[in-house]
Amino acid sequence: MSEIPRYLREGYLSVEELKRYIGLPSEERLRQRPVAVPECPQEIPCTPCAEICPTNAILMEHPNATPKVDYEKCIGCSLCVQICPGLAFFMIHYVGDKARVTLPHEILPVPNVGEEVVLLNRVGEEVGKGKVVTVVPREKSRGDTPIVTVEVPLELAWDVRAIKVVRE
Amino acid sequence: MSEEKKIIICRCNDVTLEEIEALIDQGITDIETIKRLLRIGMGPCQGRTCLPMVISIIARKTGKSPEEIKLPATRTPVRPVPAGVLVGEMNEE
Amino acid sequence: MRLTEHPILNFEKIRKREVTIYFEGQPIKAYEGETIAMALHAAGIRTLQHSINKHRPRGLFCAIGKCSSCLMKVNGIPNVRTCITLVEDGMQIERQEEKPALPKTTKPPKWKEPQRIEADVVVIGGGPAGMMAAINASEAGARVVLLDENPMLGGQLVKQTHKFFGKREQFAGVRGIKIAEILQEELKKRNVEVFLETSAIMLLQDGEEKLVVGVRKNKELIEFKGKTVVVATGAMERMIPFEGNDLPGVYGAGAIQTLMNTYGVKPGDRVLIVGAGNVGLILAYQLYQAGVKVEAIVEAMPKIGGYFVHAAKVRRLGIPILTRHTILRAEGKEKVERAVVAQLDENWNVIPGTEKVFEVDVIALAVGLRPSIELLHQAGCQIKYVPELGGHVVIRDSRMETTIKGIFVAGDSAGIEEATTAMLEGKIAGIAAALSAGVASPEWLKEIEKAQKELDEFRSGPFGRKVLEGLKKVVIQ
Amino acid sequence: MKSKADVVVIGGGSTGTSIAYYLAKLGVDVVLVEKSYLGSGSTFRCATGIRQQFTDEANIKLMKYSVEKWKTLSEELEYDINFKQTGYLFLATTEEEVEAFKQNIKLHNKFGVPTRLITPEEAKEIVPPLNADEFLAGQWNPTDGKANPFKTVFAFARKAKELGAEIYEYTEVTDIIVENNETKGVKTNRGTIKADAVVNAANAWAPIINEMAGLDKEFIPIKPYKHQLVKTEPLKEGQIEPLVCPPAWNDSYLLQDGEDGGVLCGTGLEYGPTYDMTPTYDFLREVLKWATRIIPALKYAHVIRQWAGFYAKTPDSNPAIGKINYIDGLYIAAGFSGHGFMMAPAVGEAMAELIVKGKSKVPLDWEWYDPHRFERGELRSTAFQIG
Repeated sequence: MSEIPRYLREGYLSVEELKRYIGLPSEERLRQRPVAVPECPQEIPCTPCAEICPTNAILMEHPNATPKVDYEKCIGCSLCVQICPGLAFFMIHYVGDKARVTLPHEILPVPNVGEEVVLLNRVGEEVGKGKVVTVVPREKSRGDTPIVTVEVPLELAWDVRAIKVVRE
Repeated sequence: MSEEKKIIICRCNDVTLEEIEALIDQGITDIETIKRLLRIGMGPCQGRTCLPMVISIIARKTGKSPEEIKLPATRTPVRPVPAGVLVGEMNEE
Repeated sequence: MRLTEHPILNFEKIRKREVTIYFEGQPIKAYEGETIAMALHAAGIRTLQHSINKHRPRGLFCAIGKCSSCLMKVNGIPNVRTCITLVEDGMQIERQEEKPALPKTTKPPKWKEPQRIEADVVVIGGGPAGMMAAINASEAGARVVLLDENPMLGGQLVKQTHKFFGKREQFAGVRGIKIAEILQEELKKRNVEVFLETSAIMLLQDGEEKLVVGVRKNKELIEFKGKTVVVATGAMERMIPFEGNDLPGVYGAGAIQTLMNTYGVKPGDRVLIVGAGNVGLILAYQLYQAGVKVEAIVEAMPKIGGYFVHAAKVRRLGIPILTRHTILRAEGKEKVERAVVAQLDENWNVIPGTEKVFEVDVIALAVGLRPSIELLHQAGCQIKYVPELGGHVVIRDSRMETTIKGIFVAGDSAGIEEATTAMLEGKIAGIAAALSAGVASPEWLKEIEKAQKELDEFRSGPFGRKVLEGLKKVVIQ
Repeated sequence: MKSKADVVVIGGGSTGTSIAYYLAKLGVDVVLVEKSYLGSGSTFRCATGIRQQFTDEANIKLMKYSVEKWKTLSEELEYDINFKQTGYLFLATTEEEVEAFKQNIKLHNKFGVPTRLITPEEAKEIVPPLNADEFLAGQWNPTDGKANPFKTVFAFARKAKELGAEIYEYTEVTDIIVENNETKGVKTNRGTIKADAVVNAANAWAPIINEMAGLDKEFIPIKPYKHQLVKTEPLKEGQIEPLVCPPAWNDSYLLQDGEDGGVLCGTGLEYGPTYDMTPTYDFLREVLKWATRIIPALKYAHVIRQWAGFYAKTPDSNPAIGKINYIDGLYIAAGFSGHGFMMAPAVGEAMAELIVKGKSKVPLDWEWYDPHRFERGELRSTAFQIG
């Protein structure tokens, strides 16, 4: 029983596991422009990300393989984030002392650009507030899933994976 | 056994886990006999909800594997149908 | 309480004209297109009957007409399945507190020969497998008729708001409800005659052909004659034994999806989900989307059963997943008010003192599905108990033909798997049924082989291993 | 499994288990073998009815005695078999039938069976949802009744085992050991059991057992005919408690199950001879056509189940009960043509006493039911049969 990976017991990837199983882009690449990072460690029969990537940056040996992103080839267009059935793709972009996290948001309400939203970490704990930088609404999203880019403190770039929109 | 303690297995006839296990303890382990004595799977759902549970209870109590326990026959009609509909026209008042 | 706004769904097409039904004499608002049980639930009515022997309160459980928990007296007629019977203006609904008396009448019914529909292939079940079978059989040249006992086509698809996995040509990245619409369009393009609200009650050999006896709207007998039949009757939520498991408020996960995603009715306020397989995880996310609080998901196994990505989706919304936990009992007067869970040790025994109480009004059972094989079993098809495929399934060949020549099976009724595989099996069964009916040319065999290859590929990953083990026990050459 | 006993009973239905019980009660070392589960032949498929209303002296007297036994059986077996005297109500649709009813009633009363002629209005009081206008008169006996077949077989078997009998299910007889015209025991799929006496209580399969003993299959020409039943969902008790039957309407009948109130409906549509037990669509519609004409309100009741069972019929629909003269130690109680369950208590006691003492005080007319009557071409008057 012990060989069950921690993320399958807990239901979420720790940052350490993200590094071990997925591998992170270099800081230099993270500074250039947004880059797609797949939090998809499990072999499941699913290929839409590889099929939609305009620069073939997402490699899959066979339909059950885990997606491997060639961070250099990735142009940060966020189509993979929009199409992913598992809502498991995110984009990260370091800008100054902030990080911009692009995440799928299939919850109402969808925030507006400039709105301040509550940042949630991988287990849904509130870890601060962040400003919404861009929003791809449902109609424009290739996967019918709204995409939100939110600004977070640099040190939370690898923790914030969801947001909560709170309006009085 | 307080009223509250009952675990319902067959919802159509309110047959509990305790009643099934008691019968098995008396040596009655054939699903066809258990089904008829306790009236399991004889209600409107015809055993859809309860028979799989009964099979696993018998398997657990007797050590038999579920494969060895034959699923009781499925009889027509496989959905409840008003008798008048089967005759033809309900001929409402 | 009806949902009005939803991130994915809009409920206008369900809520047609507003009507009034009467529950124990009290007027209740409802919409044409809703079923009785859904309208009652929206009005806050959870207890639909008291059981005939021990007068225990009972409410919705499966919501797809397969169990017996929603039986009520409608317009004087006892034991009507209110979860699949559409509302009509002025309907009188009464709870059954004991075994019903026969209504008063003096007029016997009239003998009438039922309507008879002739076709090459009769498809029973209009979910993903059934629709694909009908589309492909008709494409291959067969006259096809399709019947489904629900008021709408799509089976489970119409409740699946998430996007599908698999490859692009298998609708990957498309939402389940959208796939249902696409398939329905395809059906319309080919003149496949569709009979909704029609339950198949018998499947018989009739000389060289098959006879499917159907009942429409619980009012009218219809005989469907076909050279071959495809049974795609899907699956049903498994029930597990725990104290209070028959209380109103304990639902199969599918029932909650029906309430919430098909009819836009809020299931409740606080939910405990039992089972962290794909169904339980997806349901948790869907509940959050509908604004319903999910207190926790409990899973007896030491790990997540479904796809990890579905788990991560809900963890980052703050929904805890308690592995190595199970439900001990549901408590409440007349309906669920609390759920008591406890931790399990390695050999599945409850660890004393680890009991936890959740204040919930809904308990969703997502502990696995069981193939619905009644028609196949009744028709004499050989069956076998295969745990990897969800329970008793029929023996069949690689073209989905059962041990009774001319009877084919596809989708969850052949073995619990994904909608993607259900559609591929539907395609295979539909074409094979057309071939067996002698109306399709042999070059359609290529299409079958293509679908078989796609199935093998889909099942080649770790998640497919269990299914492949199961299939070895039931697929004969 | 025991390899030796005084008597081996073949067949685990109501007849077999009753014989085994009464033999054990007389201190006999008895073994019963059943090829499937107890009651799986005809008993668990029957319509639960128990009646004295026949048209011949032998059956009336036997059944009068049997009903007396049914009344105390729960006590005797220390298990509630749910016997209820809710009566049988035959209904006439023509004047000729009314006349025939009057004759029957005279015969019944002669042997102490309190049948009487009643008006349609009285019939409606007894069965409120009855379509009384269609009938001219009723042949009503309140002392007929019904019981739970499952509990009856279980109770007989349980008490028999308590008294020392052995009962083996899923044990199929493959041969009868006969040496110089004497039974020596039986061979089964689980071994051989030596015994001085063998009782053939295999009903529809009785001819096959006879053949194993070296007799001609047609010596006692029992043929299995497929009869069927449908059942509705559970309904409130007290609506159709008696068995109601207008014989002219193709022997159709119906009654509420004494256990859950669901209405059992049968009709005379018969298939066979055949061992096939598949229920038919034609029957499902035909039986309900009659049932909803007898009780119109039944049109609203949901039918939830349909099944088939045997009438193991002899040419005169009377069973073959007694000794087989050609083979010492071979007995038979089979061919009950749909009446086995109701006769079981009386037949069980009679057969046990016959085997142990060579005669019995049970008012069973051994001449009427003589198994050898067929080879002598002496048929009895056909037993009054319904459904």
